[in-house]
Amino acid sequence: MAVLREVPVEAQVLVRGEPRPRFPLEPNTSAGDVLWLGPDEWLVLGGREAEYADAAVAVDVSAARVVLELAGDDAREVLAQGCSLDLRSGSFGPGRCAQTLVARTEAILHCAGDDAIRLLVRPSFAPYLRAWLEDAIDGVRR
Amino acid sequence: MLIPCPWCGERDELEFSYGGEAGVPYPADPAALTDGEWAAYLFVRANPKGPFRERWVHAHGCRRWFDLTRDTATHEILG
Amino acid sequence: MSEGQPDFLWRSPEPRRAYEVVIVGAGGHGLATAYYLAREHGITDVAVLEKGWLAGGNITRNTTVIRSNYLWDESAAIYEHALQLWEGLAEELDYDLLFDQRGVLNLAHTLQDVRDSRRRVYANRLSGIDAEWLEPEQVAEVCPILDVSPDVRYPVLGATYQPRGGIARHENVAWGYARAADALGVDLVQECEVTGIEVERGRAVAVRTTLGRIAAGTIGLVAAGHSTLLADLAGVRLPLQSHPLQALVSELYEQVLPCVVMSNAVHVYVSQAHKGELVMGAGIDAYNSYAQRGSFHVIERQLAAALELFPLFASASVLRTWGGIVDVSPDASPILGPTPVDGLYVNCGWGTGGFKATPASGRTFAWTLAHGEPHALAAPFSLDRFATGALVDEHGAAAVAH
Amino acid sequence: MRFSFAGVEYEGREGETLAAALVRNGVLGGFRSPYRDRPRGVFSDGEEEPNALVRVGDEPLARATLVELEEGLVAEPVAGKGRLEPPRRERRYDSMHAHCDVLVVGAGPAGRAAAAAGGGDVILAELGRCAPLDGVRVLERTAVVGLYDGNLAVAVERGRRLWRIRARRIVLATGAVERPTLFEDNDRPGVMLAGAFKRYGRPAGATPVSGGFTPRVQLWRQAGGRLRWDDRVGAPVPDGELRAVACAGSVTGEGLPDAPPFALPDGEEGRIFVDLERDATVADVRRAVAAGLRSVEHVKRYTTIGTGPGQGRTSGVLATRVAAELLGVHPGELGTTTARPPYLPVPFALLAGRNRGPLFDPVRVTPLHERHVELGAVFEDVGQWKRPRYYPRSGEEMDAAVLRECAAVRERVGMQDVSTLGKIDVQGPDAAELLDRLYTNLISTLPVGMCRYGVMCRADGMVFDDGVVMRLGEGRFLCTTTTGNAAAVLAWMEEWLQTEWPELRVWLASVTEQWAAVAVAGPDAREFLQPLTGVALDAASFPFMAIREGEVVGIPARVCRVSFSGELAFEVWVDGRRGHELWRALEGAGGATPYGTEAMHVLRAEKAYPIVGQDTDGTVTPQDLGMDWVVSKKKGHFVGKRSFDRPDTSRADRKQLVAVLPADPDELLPEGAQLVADPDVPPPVPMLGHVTSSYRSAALGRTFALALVRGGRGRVGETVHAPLEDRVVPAVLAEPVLYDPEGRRRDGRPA
Repeated sequence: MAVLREVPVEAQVLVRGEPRPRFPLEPNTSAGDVLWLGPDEWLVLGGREAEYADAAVAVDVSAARVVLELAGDDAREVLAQGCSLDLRSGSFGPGRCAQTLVARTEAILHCAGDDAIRLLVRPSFAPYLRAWLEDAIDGVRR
Repeated sequence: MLIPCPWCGERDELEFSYGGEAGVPYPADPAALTDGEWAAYLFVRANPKGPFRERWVHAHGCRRWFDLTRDTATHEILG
Repeated sequence: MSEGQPDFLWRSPEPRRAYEVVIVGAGGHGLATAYYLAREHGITDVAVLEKGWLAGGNITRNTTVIRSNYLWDESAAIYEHALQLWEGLAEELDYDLLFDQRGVLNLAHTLQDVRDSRRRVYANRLSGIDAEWLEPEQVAEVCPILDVSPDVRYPVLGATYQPRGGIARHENVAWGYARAADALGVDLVQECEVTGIEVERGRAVAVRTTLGRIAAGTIGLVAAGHSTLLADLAGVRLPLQSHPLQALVSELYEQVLPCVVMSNAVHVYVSQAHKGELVMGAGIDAYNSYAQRGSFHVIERQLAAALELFPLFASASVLRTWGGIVDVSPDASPILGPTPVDGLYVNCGWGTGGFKATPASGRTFAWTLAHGEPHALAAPFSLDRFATGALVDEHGAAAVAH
Repeated sequence: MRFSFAGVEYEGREGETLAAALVRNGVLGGFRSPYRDRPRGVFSDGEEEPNALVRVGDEPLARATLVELEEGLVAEPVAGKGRLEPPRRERRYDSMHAHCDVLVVGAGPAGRAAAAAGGGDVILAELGRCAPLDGVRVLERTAVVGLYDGNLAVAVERGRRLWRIRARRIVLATGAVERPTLFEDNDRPGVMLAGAFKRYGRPAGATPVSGGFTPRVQLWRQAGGRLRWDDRVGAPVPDGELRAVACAGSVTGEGLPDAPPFALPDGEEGRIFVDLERDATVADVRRAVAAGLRSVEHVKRYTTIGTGPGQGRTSGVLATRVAAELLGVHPGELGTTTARPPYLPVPFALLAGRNRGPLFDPVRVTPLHERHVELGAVFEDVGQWKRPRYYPRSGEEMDAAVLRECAAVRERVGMQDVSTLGKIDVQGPDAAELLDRLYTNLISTLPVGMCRYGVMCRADGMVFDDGVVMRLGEGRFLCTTTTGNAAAVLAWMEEWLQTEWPELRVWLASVTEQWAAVAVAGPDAREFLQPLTGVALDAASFPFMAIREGEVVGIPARVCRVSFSGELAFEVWVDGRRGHELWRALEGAGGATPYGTEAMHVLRAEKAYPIVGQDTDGTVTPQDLGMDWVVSKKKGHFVGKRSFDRPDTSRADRKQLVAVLPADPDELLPEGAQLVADPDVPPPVPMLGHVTSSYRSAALGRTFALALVRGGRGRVGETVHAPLEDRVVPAVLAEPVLYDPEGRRRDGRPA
């Protein structure tokens, strides 16, 4: 049964420009805590602006998103209620990430493990998204 | 529709915003244009029935703009 | 069930080789134009050419809302002229149009909605249009099934009300004009697609069609979503884009909705037809299209919004959805008048406002074709306003363009 | 199993439909026709049922042939029209997205064969019950109701779950539906389709009829497939091919029996029914043809055939054949009508899903929201945000609260949550160049550590947004936007950058929610804030429009000296996660009055600072707002500049922003009121403009308004009239800045 919780992430930094060593180059994938967001754009979970002073651009976005985690063997089914992405494990397995819509808000999805999907969402939308997902968990349970 | 983002692949149209006709550049020297020419830039765009080169942006995804050709009579995406 | 329909509607003549006036497009506006040309200007040497079947486009795909409470003076004037014509139209055409002035509510959900709405009411009243501002409890009196409680996501903060607004039966309107025009001698030619417009020394002289060349003294293009395709044939570029506009009807229910309700903020406009179906319009799809269909999520969004306003609709079911092709202009106002090609006139760009304008559109366009210069009510809607900047910006100002 | 129909109790069986149970109990009638009130009975055993409509529970219009019996089920016959009533129990609906390689619609022999053939992930959707199939995901009691672009199938499972299925390939094995035949009184109870008659066990007293079979081509048509008339089956069948949709089984016409020969029967044509749902007869079709109609679409509209709940499932082909016969043409020449979704009626509530009530639309809140709630704030919807409008004290009405909050800012100090302002990080060597092209004023001359007010226009020259631009470094800026426009402005900047000027080395990022921000405003702002921060706040160290970094109440902060009230003011920005802590500490320091958007609106209006979207409406230029100073004369071009030279945009008598002072200082003009020169002329009364903002002012001791008035700046001093519902209010036009026009309060309490 899916469980929703918030995962504390101390710092986040958005890095733009040329890719750096260990940054993922394939779209919609992650390498460790670095998420591909665009052809010249990455989000480093745990990273700090000062560490990327030599990048074209680095922006501290530590407070700009909260991280929710939906875990459990029916996590994908819960999420599929509000997300048009192909969430089958063959398409969205560990190491995949995607920016998309969940219900009526933007989110970055990150497959953190076989049965755990993280949702990075703007804090102002987080209460709404949590409520929506809790309702969806309830819906799948019935 | 499924819109092919050049970076993220096919995604549901809900993730995109539309930008109308592609290939209409901002005039190099707007001041040199007549009012009519300026109005044509501001307001007049092609509106064909059939293949149409148009702009989209993956607004809720990677935020990149791109062009594609779509048939406005059938919604088929031609590339 | 064919009660209420007349025993005879129109002939199906072969087109002649030349007409004084050729109107392209046998929708509501084209048919109305032909009728008023014949009726008010004595010009009966007229053909209306239709590529498909008569009244098969937007005239029977719209949600039949009629109102005149537009924001800008220029819009209010032409839509109010239409409403006054509507009030005598069934009698004039001797056709039951099921025109029903059950009133139109435009809901306000935010403080800015309230400002915009009251601005429109004050302007309408000065223009001589019946318009009222209603507080939420008054809204509930007009429409008891509307949820006006303050604890919903976007509470109803009030509404503008136009008692003279209402609905009519769309195909009866088109058929009424068609029958009357036919009776006055106008040739209604169906399955006759215009494939070219001949321009000689800056003047349009004929149309080429799938049924042959037809010479014309004056040509009026009245083709809604297909207007740019036709104008392109004469080298005239129009500032219009064609988009899907979807609508839907429910199954049939006993009457529950006493008026038309429109809500721009939550994207609903709904009325209940005489037969009992709820008729609802949805939003315009963002992309260009001639496919007469739109995207599913637009319908979903629409129904969610409807249930916020009308909890009673929870058990209603959608019977049919469809799409029209709306010709959207940069300022959400029509283009009505001459073009840079002599003898070639356009009447288009009505976007979502076309049905309610039908009588005034036809009448002022007929006047324009007959006199070779714009009717006073049509003059603000000239093509050259886009160059001067004198737009009549209905979406910029009121954002209530349906 | 007991059930009741029309008030009579019957015995039913597990797994039986209501229609089957009625027929088995000998009930062949029991229904009425909608318009002519003729007796009717169960006619079919499927979704095509035209007669047997019932109200069951909260469902106002169910087909008895699709209602599964339950113990104690209560059904009432319905004659065409349902009655909408408040639901007795709230049903929950949900939705599901699915992706597969093959979707098969229909689990008859052809459908099961197609599903069994595999080809990856396969979903098999069947309207009725369906046995499991190895390696196939079976959705039974699931109706595929719509096919949309991009191979999106929309399906309804058990009436309560909406599926959106993206399939690479779709196989339509939808079968065929039996057609009725034409004869006098062919609508009477007991007449039923031959297949149903057989499946109902040949009920005594019933009459089977069959006019052949009509392939269920609706989904094929929705997918854009063509049809051709098939003389053998006497109906249209799929023609040609589609890229990703195929038909299998009897929907193609193959395997269907030959249709019986068709001829118009003898008898009274007004009693030979073509469409049972519409009570439409051969006589109606004959009238339509006699009226001159030649197109099947016209005949359908004239007679209303095919517009009922069944959408012509049983009547459409019949009507075409009758019309063709009367017109003396081949039915294939008449064309076919379009099939539109949904294939079966879909409840509104199912389409709305869980996006209802509190989940209808996201509510966005700032990090300080909980505290605003505790303080008793009344909220205003601004886009999706909830913003405190005012903070009433016990027993206080809005007017009193707003006057109190305004007075606090003008006389002492107030604090406001301004976290909702959009914030865009703009970085790169060409950042200044990009902003010069997008704002009407010069940004590149802004020194590092300073900020500047800026306006953006659309290419048509009309004001689009405004905000403050901060220069944080040589190549680093932070632009603020209005609350409602944050996403639109970022999208606008990206569009220009990516599509017009990709050569510029600039990168944009939304940092709206990175920061929580509190404005501290009022003549005592410095005295209030100085003890809480190490940043020197005196005017010499911290000039107007400067930016300082430091700590406030121990939290790392960026402090900006910007003011939206004309008073000395500091905006304190901190990490969004510490916003609540900042606010509580400021509150705890004592002396600062929380104020909401309404007080902020009053204060800015006293200074004639416009609010985009309230004092502008998409038809207003910066010059119209009296802000010529924000339009650079030096820059070669910026977006919108060319439009200012158009004839209409350069007219002298455009509507311009001015102040309006009602003659009676207690008279509050309604926002939206129109202004006229002469209220006594009959309609249409020429209008000069309208009131955009209107307030009671504590500082002015009177009411005032802002208005957009034709040639307004040239009319200052003139009296105009606002005709209201019940009276006409005279008012004088004034220069727009009513409070402290010299700007003496900007640096604090004037000496």
